[in-house]
Amino acid sequence: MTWFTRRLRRLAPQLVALAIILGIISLIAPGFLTVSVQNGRLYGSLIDILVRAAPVALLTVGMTLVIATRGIDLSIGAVIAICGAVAATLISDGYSLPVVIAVSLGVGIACGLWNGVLVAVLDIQPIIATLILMVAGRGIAQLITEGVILTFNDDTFAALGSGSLAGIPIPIYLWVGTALVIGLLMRRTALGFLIEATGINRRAASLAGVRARFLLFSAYAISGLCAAIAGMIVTADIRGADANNAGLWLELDAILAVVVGGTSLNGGRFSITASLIGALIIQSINTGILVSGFPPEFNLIIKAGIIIVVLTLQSPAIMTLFGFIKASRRSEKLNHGTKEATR
Amino acid sequence: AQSLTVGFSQIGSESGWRAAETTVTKQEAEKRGVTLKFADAQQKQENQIKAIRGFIAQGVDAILIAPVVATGWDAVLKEAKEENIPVILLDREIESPKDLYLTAVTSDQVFEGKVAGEWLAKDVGSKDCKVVELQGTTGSSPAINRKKGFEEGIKAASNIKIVRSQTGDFTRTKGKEVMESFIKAEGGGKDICAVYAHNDDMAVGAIQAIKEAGLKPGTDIKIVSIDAVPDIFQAMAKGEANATVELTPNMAGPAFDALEAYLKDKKEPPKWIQTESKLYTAADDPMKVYEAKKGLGY
Amino acid sequence: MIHARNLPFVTTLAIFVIAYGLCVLQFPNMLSTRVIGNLLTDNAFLGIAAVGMTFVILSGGIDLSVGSVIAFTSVFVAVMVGSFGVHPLTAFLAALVISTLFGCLMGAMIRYLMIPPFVVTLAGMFLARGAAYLVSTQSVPITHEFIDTMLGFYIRFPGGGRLTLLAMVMLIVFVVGIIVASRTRFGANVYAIGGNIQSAELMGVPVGATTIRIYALSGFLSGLAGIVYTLYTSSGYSLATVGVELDAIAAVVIGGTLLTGGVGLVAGTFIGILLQGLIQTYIVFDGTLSSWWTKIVIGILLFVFIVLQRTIIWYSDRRLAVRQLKEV
Amino acid sequence: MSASHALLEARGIGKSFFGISALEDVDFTLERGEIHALLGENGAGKSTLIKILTGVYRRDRGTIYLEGSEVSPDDVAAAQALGIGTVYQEVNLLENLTVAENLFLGRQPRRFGMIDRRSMRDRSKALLARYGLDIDVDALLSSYSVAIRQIIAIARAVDLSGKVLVLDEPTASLDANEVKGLFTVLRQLREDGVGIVIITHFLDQVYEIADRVTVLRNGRLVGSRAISELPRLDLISMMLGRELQHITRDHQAEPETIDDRGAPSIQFQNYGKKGSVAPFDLDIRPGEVVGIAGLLGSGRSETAFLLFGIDRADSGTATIDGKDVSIASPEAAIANRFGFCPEERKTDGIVGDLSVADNIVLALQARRGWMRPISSAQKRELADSFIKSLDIRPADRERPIKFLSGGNQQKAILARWLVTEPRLLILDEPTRGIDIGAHAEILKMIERLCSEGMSLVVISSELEELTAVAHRVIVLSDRRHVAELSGRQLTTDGIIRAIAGTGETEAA
Ligand SMILES: Nc1ncnc2c1ncn2[C@@H]1O[C@H](COP(=O)(O)OP(=O)(O)OP(=O)(O)O)[C@@H](O)[C@H]1O
Ligand SMILES: Nc1ncnc2c1ncn2[C@@H]1O[C@H](COP(=O)(O)OP(=O)(O)OP(=O)(O)O)[C@@H](O)[C@H]1O
Ligand SMILES: [Mg+2]
Ligand SMILES: [Mg+2]
Repeated sequence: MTWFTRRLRRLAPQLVALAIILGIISLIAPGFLTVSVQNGRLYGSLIDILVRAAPVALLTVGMTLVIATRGIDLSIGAVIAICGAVAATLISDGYSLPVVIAVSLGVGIACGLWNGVLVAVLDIQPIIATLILMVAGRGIAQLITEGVILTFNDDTFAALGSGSLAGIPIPIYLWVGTALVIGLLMRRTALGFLIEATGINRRAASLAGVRARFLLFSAYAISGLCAAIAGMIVTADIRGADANNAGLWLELDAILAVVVGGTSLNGGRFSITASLIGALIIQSINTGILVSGFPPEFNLIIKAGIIIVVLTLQSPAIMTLFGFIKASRRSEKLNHGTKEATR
Repeated sequence: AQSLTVGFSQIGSESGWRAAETTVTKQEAEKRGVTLKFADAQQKQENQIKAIRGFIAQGVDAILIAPVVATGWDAVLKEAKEENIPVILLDREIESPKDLYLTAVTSDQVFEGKVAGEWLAKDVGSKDCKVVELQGTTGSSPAINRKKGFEEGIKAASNIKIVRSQTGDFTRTKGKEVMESFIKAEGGGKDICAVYAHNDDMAVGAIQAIKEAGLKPGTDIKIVSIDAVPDIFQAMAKGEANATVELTPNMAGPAFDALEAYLKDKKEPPKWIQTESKLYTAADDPMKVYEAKKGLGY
Repeated sequence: MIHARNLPFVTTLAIFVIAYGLCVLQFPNMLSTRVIGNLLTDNAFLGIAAVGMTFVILSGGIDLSVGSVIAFTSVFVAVMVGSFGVHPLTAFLAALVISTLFGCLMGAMIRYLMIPPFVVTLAGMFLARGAAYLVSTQSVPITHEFIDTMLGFYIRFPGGGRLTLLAMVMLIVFVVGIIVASRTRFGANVYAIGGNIQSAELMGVPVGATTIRIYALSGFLSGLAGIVYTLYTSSGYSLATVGVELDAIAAVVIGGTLLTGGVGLVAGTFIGILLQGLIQTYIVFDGTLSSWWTKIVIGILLFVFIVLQRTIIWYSDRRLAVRQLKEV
Repeated sequence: MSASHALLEARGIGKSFFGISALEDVDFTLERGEIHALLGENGAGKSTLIKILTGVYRRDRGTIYLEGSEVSPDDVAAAQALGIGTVYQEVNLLENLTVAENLFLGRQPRRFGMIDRRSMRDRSKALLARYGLDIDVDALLSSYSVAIRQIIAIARAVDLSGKVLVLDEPTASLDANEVKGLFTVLRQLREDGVGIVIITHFLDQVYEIADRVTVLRNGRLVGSRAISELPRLDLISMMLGRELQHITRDHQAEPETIDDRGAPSIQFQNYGKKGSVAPFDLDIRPGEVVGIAGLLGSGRSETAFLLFGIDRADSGTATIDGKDVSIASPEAAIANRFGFCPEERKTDGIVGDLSVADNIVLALQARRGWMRPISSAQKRELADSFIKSLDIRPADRERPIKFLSGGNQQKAILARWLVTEPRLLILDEPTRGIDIGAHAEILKMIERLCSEGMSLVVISSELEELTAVAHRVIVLSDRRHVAELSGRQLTTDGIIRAIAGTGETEAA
């Protein structure tokens, strides 16, 4: 089996799900699929999806790695708020763009490293370790903005959120670019492989000389970095830092995206591409609901419904049914950790 | 008289307006030499109830509540009454027996919506007008009441129709995202004539969305919203917003007055002290209002 | 000698006692029976939900739907009683049935579709919240003499504190929970599955049935918590109890239960609940913290407790290990 | 029940995983009061057959009869209800439960519906007493050694097997006495008419206890014979489908004294850790095999943990080629070109979801660091060459290692270290669960490796194995090195005497 077909096989469920969802929406909301050019900028609901997906897509990249290490990062929503606040403050204090960006990214990485310390050194369970920053983080962000929505008028920075280059909105460059860089970093070096090994069996990996701590650190740091970029996009988008609402509950969407992408929460084998498609699926649902014109009371129940269907269709059980008619469900069950969907 | 200790259970700091209310309340308390015990409930009723119980246990002289929701206060208010600690409600009424609290200092949310609606009706006159509505958080009482009020306001004008209505969760981000999709859904926004946002933050988001779609907010699409936070006045000055209905953040002032009067010589205040819902338009020198307001910690 | 297994519990208990002592030193009022009564009443619904969460986490799973299910139950009951004039007891019963079935369903998906609990229950969280909106977006007050009598029933402590019915319900749930976890085959199976699901299956544990029962139990208790919450606020509101699942998880973990499953005590969760309640009470008594400092302080205290716990456990683990090796 | 029927009978059992056949048309018959050995190479399908008979896997084809009536247990609980008790190959107990809870999981004694802990404790003690085991049954299982866990698992299975008892490599981590204890229990059960299936790679044990043997090869039935009419060599060729050539070192031919064997290249001086192993001296020369013998729990693994930096030594020094080195972590050890095959394959060895190839290159990749990835071509080539040279089956480098049979996993872990070309390789129970064919191959390989100048430390409970391959044997007892044997002294009963503390023990 060639590399390409294997990739395709791996991504098929996600791609199909995405296609179906887009199809359904375009039935409900005609003109949903049309993409035009308005004042030198691609324009249309599909573009909106790609732009609006930026924050969750970025979070998804980091979350994929964290989950691959058998961890989870609940703090990234708060990290978005923190980095947004930092960026907004610096901008309104008149610092130059490079400084602002550098500092914000630095802060994001620092947040990630903090989580890394709790998880890798103090050995605190990831979900609770990151819960700490999730709770405190918004406080810190508000401390920075002193509780107000910190607005600024700096068009160069605002461009990160709403500008466009060669007709394509800048957020799209940012998340695609980040994903590419990190994806290559994972697969062109041995990082990805070692992270997977650590996630599957940390003790065995360390006995084979894998530096599990370093890997955990880098995973959480990258997660923080991605959150920082997302934070800047969100802030630039509304030309203001809304410490209380920026990235609120976004971590859940990110986790959902990763799982829809078929990476198991038990750690191990991961695919950033698949996770990103998962993110697009989530965002398509959100945007679709908006254009479809249902009353807001229905938003959640529709979202839940679709997600459940998608998850069911690509659940290991169903996959086995389709993929390996011969395979025995019992052996499946026994090797509970196994992720047919990911192979 | 030795200084009062007053507990203040605030909902949270979810919006600029909320932050301002907190600041003003603290300022008012300071002015009067009242020691204020502040508790932030992070948008959770259970936390507010815990806070109130906490205040009672400390034996404060009075309690201010900005209730997150209209229902479910009877039990804890009874406890306060038994300890005869007077309770004053800020910016929201509740569905409890009136004898459980001293008074409620609130605006009339339905009325706010009505003012906005009537302004729009007057402004567009007789020509047809498709309105898109940015609701507050689904189920929150301002969202419900401001929707109700606006619909009342435009009832008379059959030419005005609400064609789309989605929640923007009172936030700029969602306001912008929702507006974008409205524009797409309504043929590039050309046939939208006005946006009604349940708060200014969402309106600000919507304004950006409209600009990015290559339309002129304030002229191509009218913007009417509620709260009167500073940023909307900046927009108004630029002619990007048309009207906003003020919800004053100073609820504490009247509350403290009533309280002091009551404690001094048992003077029962009226059950409802209504704050005025003033309509601002481009006519009222937005920049001046902006300067006046931006100090208040919005 | 403290049994290795109870160590985290004892640790947490010690930490709680010390923390409470410190609080009292600063605010003598905090010793009042009133505060203690409040601690129990105000956290009743959270405590009940946390018991269910404990079982789920002990089995190596997690249930994020708790908060939404509480909200749904409260709205459901409120509408049944408030709008349709159904008798509260009937409404309660219906609510419990629904929430339990909901739990069963999630359990079945987890077991037979092999979708990880985190995700299934996350979807469940959206679903329940959405369902609550459908029932009613507005907050619905309840007034019913039966409910008033229930609320009217409490035991007064000297000093103004009171042990309300809600608090009693929570205490009962905890007692039952402790017994079920430590003294029944179901409880043993929960620990077994949490320890290692493959081994449990090879040792003949009915994994499927147990998994479904676990989530059914969690659903049931969430429902009960919802009812308690409804009584607590004598109303139903679809926006209520957002994020309560995280409070519950935190309480369970602070109580010394491992999220990886198989290790922990229901009693520990009780302390976890009290600890969180204590933090909030302290912040209210202090009354000077701004909105954001409130969040930060909560985070810091969480951090301090967890680190303290880890260090103590780590230290005494080593002592235990060394002793064992010596014994050989 | 009519005695005319066999106790347990399986006809035409077939099973395949993801299209790869693991069992084809296998018949198996177990009589009452018979001890039936199920033999075969690694990957032959023994465990799979067991798992099918006991309802863990669902068979693709075939029928199972218990006492003449067809049965189809579709999970372990059902099999237990039928009176079939099993100890699976990977000792499956729960470390987070106490010994008593493990023994009675699912069948706890109850009073008024509540678990009766006291009677559970008492019955547990009584149960373990049969195996001469007197331990705190309320302590967590995790606090006991592999060996003790094995016995507990057996005790549990025996206790709940009314009719049939199945043991998949029960003696893998037991020492001679414990095996003897186990066998007396088995004989007792045989008297009581219980049918016993036992899987093992120790042929001596087969001839000691079994009445019949059934042999599988590559998932097919080779034959089923009474042990009495089956000479050892025939049995071996039945299993392997070929002859086997043995190797043993002739110690008589070796030099008396160890001095004239070239200077030691790796030295540990009064190396130790409190609560783990008492300080010891250990010199290892290039091309030398140092064996470590001792009873279970004597601290052999601990010694290995120390040498490999898993446990930090708190006393003593390590020198390599005369230079002092600090071996504070596995990375440090690996940087010094050490390697370590752990005893507990499942938890410490394999990375289950990764492919065989990935598992083989893991250590090498770790040593090269994340910046210098091994190209997939390189990986493929390395993996294939070792799959071939170690005869890992199935020879499919992409298959997740957790789907390999126990023995083949062990070979893969060995390969993981061989690719790093270590100067010192530490093997903790290297041949545990390895079939005689592979056993011989591994011993051969040890030979070859040290002839190529690699030093080895081999921990083993099989004294024959040690005497066969080791130049010197360190004997441990109670976590201290009590003796060092070499040359003529290096015989099995020499070691036994040293362990027993009699015999002339000389410090190294
Ligand atoms: N769960 C599974 N999924 C896929 N393949 C499996 C599974 N279990 C076993 N196999 C394959 O079935 C074949 C037989 O394995 P089995 O464990 O029965 O061998 P075995 O005789 O027990 O060997 P050993 O003596 O090493 O234990 C092997 O090729 C193995 O790779
Ligand atoms: N992998 C391990 N990790 C931690 N502790 C272990 C491990 N293996 C054994 N122990 C502990 O060390 C003690 C000694 O048992 P251990 O197995 O190490 O002795 P041993 O001489 O290596 O015997 P064997 O290796 O044959 O089991 C046991 O009580 C056990 O608790
Ligand atoms: Mg086997
Ligand atoms: Mg050992």
